[in-house]
Amino acid sequence: MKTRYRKWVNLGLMAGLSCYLLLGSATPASAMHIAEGFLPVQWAVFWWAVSLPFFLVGLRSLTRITKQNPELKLLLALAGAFTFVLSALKIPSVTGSCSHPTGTGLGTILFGPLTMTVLGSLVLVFQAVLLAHGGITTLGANVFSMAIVGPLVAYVVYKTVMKTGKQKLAVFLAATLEDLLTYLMTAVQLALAFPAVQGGFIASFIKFAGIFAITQLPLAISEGLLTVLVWGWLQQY
Amino acid sequence: MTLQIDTLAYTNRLRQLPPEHKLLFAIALLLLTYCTRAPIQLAIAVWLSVWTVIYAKIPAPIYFRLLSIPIGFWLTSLPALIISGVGLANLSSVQADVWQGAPWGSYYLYFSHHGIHQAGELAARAIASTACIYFIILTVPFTEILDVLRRLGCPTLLIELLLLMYRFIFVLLRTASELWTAQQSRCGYRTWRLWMKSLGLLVGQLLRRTLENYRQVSLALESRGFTGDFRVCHSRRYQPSRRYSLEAFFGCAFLAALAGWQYAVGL
Amino acid sequence: MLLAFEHIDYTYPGSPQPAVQNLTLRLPAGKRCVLLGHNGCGKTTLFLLANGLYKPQRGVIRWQGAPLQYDRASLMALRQHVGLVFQDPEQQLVASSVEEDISYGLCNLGLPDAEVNRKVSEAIAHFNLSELASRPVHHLSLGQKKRVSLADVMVLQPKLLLLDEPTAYLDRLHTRDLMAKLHQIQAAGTTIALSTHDLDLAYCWADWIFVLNEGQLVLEGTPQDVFAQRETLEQIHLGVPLVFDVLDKVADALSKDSQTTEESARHGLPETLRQRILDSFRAG
Amino acid sequence: MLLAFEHIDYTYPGSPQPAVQNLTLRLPAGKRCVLLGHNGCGKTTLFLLANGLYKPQRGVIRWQGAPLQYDRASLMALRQHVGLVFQDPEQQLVASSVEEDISYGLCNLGLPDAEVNRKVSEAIAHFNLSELASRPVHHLSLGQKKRVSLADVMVLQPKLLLLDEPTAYLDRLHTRDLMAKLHQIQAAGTTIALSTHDLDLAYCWADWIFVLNEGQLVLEGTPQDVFAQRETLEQIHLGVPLVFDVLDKVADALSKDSQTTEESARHGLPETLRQRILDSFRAG
Repeated sequence: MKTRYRKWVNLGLMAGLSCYLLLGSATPASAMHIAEGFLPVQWAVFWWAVSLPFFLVGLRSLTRITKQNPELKLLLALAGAFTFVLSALKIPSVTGSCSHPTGTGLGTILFGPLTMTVLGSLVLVFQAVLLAHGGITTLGANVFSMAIVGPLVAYVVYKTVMKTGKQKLAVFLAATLEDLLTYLMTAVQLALAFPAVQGGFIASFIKFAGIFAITQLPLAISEGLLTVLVWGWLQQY
Repeated sequence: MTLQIDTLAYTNRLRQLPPEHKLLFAIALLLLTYCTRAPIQLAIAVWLSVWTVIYAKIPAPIYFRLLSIPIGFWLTSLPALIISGVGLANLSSVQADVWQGAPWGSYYLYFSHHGIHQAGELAARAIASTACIYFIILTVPFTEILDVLRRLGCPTLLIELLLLMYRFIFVLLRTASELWTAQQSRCGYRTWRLWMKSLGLLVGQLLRRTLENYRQVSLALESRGFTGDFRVCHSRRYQPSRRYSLEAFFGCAFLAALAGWQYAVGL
Repeated sequence: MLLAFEHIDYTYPGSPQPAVQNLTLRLPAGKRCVLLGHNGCGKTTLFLLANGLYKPQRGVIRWQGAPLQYDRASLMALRQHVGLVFQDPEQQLVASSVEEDISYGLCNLGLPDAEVNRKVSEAIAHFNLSELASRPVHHLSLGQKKRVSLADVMVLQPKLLLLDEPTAYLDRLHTRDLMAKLHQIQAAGTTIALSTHDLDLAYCWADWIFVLNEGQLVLEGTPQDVFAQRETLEQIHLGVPLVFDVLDKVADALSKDSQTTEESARHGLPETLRQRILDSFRAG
Repeated sequence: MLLAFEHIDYTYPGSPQPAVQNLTLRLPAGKRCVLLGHNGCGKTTLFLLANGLYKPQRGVIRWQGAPLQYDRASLMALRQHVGLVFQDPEQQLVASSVEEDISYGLCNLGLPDAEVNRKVSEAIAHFNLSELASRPVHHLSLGQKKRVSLADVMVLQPKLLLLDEPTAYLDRLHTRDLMAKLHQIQAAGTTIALSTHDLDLAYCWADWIFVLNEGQLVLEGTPQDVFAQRETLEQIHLGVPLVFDVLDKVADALSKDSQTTEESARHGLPETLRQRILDSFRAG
């Protein structure tokens, strides 16, 4: 009786795993966006509360700039639309599967981190509304990882490595590390919301980060390379 | 290139309802989702799916394909939620939480009761709240959401940026998809290397066009008397429907009462 | 004179040669004017100058006799009187729905909402856009976008309407509709100037033609007079409208044809007949 | 038959009506084919289908008798044989310099660098692009861009060359150059099919004309046969080439003109003469 039960469990596990791999590989596109309804209410509110000040500071500084030069609004909107379209392109990851770049790395190098916080947040709104990636309750958390941490990392890395004069390396590292830190941040957010019974936040973080590493690590390298290619093109132009 | 969700938002059967009604309805249900537990959440998901698929006539295959996005995310995070590991020495401390498990080196890996319970709860909440958001994005065009935000007194710059971005997204998306098609026709994207090279060219061109567009559009705006603000007007020609309002109102009231009863009896 | 350019020079920053050079050109009121020339001959620059979007490096532009002022208030006033429809409607349409886009120019004038809405709905009715009114701009076809961009400008009731290559990429059906609409607008009292390199269109529609080449005015006059200057037009590789070509071939063939009578053989095609045929194409 | 469409249906995602509906059309080898129709009649869709960029929802497309396969390798092979020049060169030109852009397709085939360079410099010489070779693409004029986009595709030596509205928006000089180049390409053994809504162009250049309307084939045949169907063409608002119009008017005028002789009055314009004039335009 016991062995029979085991067999069923094993069979179920196998079926579950193949189903998991099938569906999981089909939708890595939005793996970076925490989906709608995923965060418990207290965490959803918490991340909104954390992100909002950053966003408002960014918006205020942009308001000030655009008061002096209203035409900049056009440029900002175009930059935002550009980032959105970038994130809707299909990029092959080195493992062969396809995903979407975040575009934040390139955006930050081109437009600066504070601007990117505002534009990145708006891009996330459009991704939620036009592509159904991410969501409104989880917008705060996504904004924090993708439009605050991401650009900040990209900016710091770019500025630091640029001091050595290796421009291509700076661009590559900025885009790659931005991607990696963004997904680690997502893992942190999920681990905080769902700590393990045994081992708590740390154990949970290792599990989430491990899972996302499968899809995100190759993607981060691809995005880094792509950003270098685009950068090379721009230099030529 | 068009975005399917955007196109549906303009062509669905509930388009003529006032956007405030639809937004209020979906937000009320979203709040309710967050205050209740699985059974009511699932009821909300089913009821809203009926609204979206049957009343708004959103094609079911599209709707369910969209639903696979949160489900995919849920599946991706599932192992992290339900599988736990513990040192063999500490096995006794988690004995109550173990459903099935096996030793692995000096560790013991197991399916956690708590985790499975949590994953189940999460699935119900995610599906219900996704249904709420999908109802909004599939039946309310973005321009109308923007109009509501405008009247709620959102910061002007935010509204203006959203308005312009929305327009430019489609301009640039078209450019990108045209370039993509032309590259395909010249055998691009064949291997990983060529894919990266082609994509690099595409993004570079896209950026150049974006800047060119900026120059041209700013001339056109000047010529139309740009004052520094982007203000537009539109007449409101919505037709509220008593039948839908009644269903929404009584449905919400019933679900809220159910939730209240659940709390009262302490389920 | 409604609008006059006097000895205008304009060179784009960073460009080695001038886009417009010592150009003197007067747009008469109430006429259907056509600026004819190759791509890059300075037509677009001229329109941007006329709208006060560029400032000439030399020379004066006069609107109803008074030289243009380049302060904000004067420019606003000028742009209310001089409407400009750009070649690519993608660049002109900024709002997301047709109705909102038409309202944009009116909102810029600071009119109250009620009046804006009234004017917008008039324009929508006038340009047959009722079906499209609440549609997003990105769902329209090129012909529809062109129609919206014309409505955008006409809703401000300009005295002079400038159109940069209005028929570019349009097919014959849409071109005909557009030209009919322009006829109607002109009949209602708006002066129109459009640029094109379509000789047949210019011949069919214009009252007065300006031929530009490399930033300079080469010829001006009535279509009949301008297209009589075959040699000049061939020199700048512009040629003459196809109707002229066909008629010349007919005359040629008739005069060679031994079967026809003495008279035909002498004249090829009688002048009065030729005129009558040419005129018959001017109606449309 | 080089390429055959059999009962093809194609509807764009999200669009209420089909772009191409139950279309059967065969492109004969070695001919100069023209697809004629308004904007939105399905011409572009047809070309994208022919290039394997879209997959028909119903029906079969055959290349030299064999149905198209949609796996990666077959598509690559197909696209080497069927070259597609897009309407807007802006859509096609991706690299930053002319030379690089011409090499893009060759590099994608995985040819060795030496061969790529050899072929590119041949193409540059052949298309008179030597002066432009190292110029950035965005500094070229429209006519030059069109020439580059043609070279882009011809460098792959396709058997069938598809051109989507190649003369759209070109001025007359550039149109003439382009058509001369196409004559040359066809003479060298490449079958050409181009789409246009320019009736005069179709009449001058085509061996075989297909008339499309609302995604369906309305007429096909030699230019003489097709344009004899005046009524059908008027019904779909396409009309006939200007030459036909002018000749009809001439005949009309001649027969009404009391000054002319008996014979002219009876016949208007003698049939042989009419034919001769019509043919004189076909030379190109």
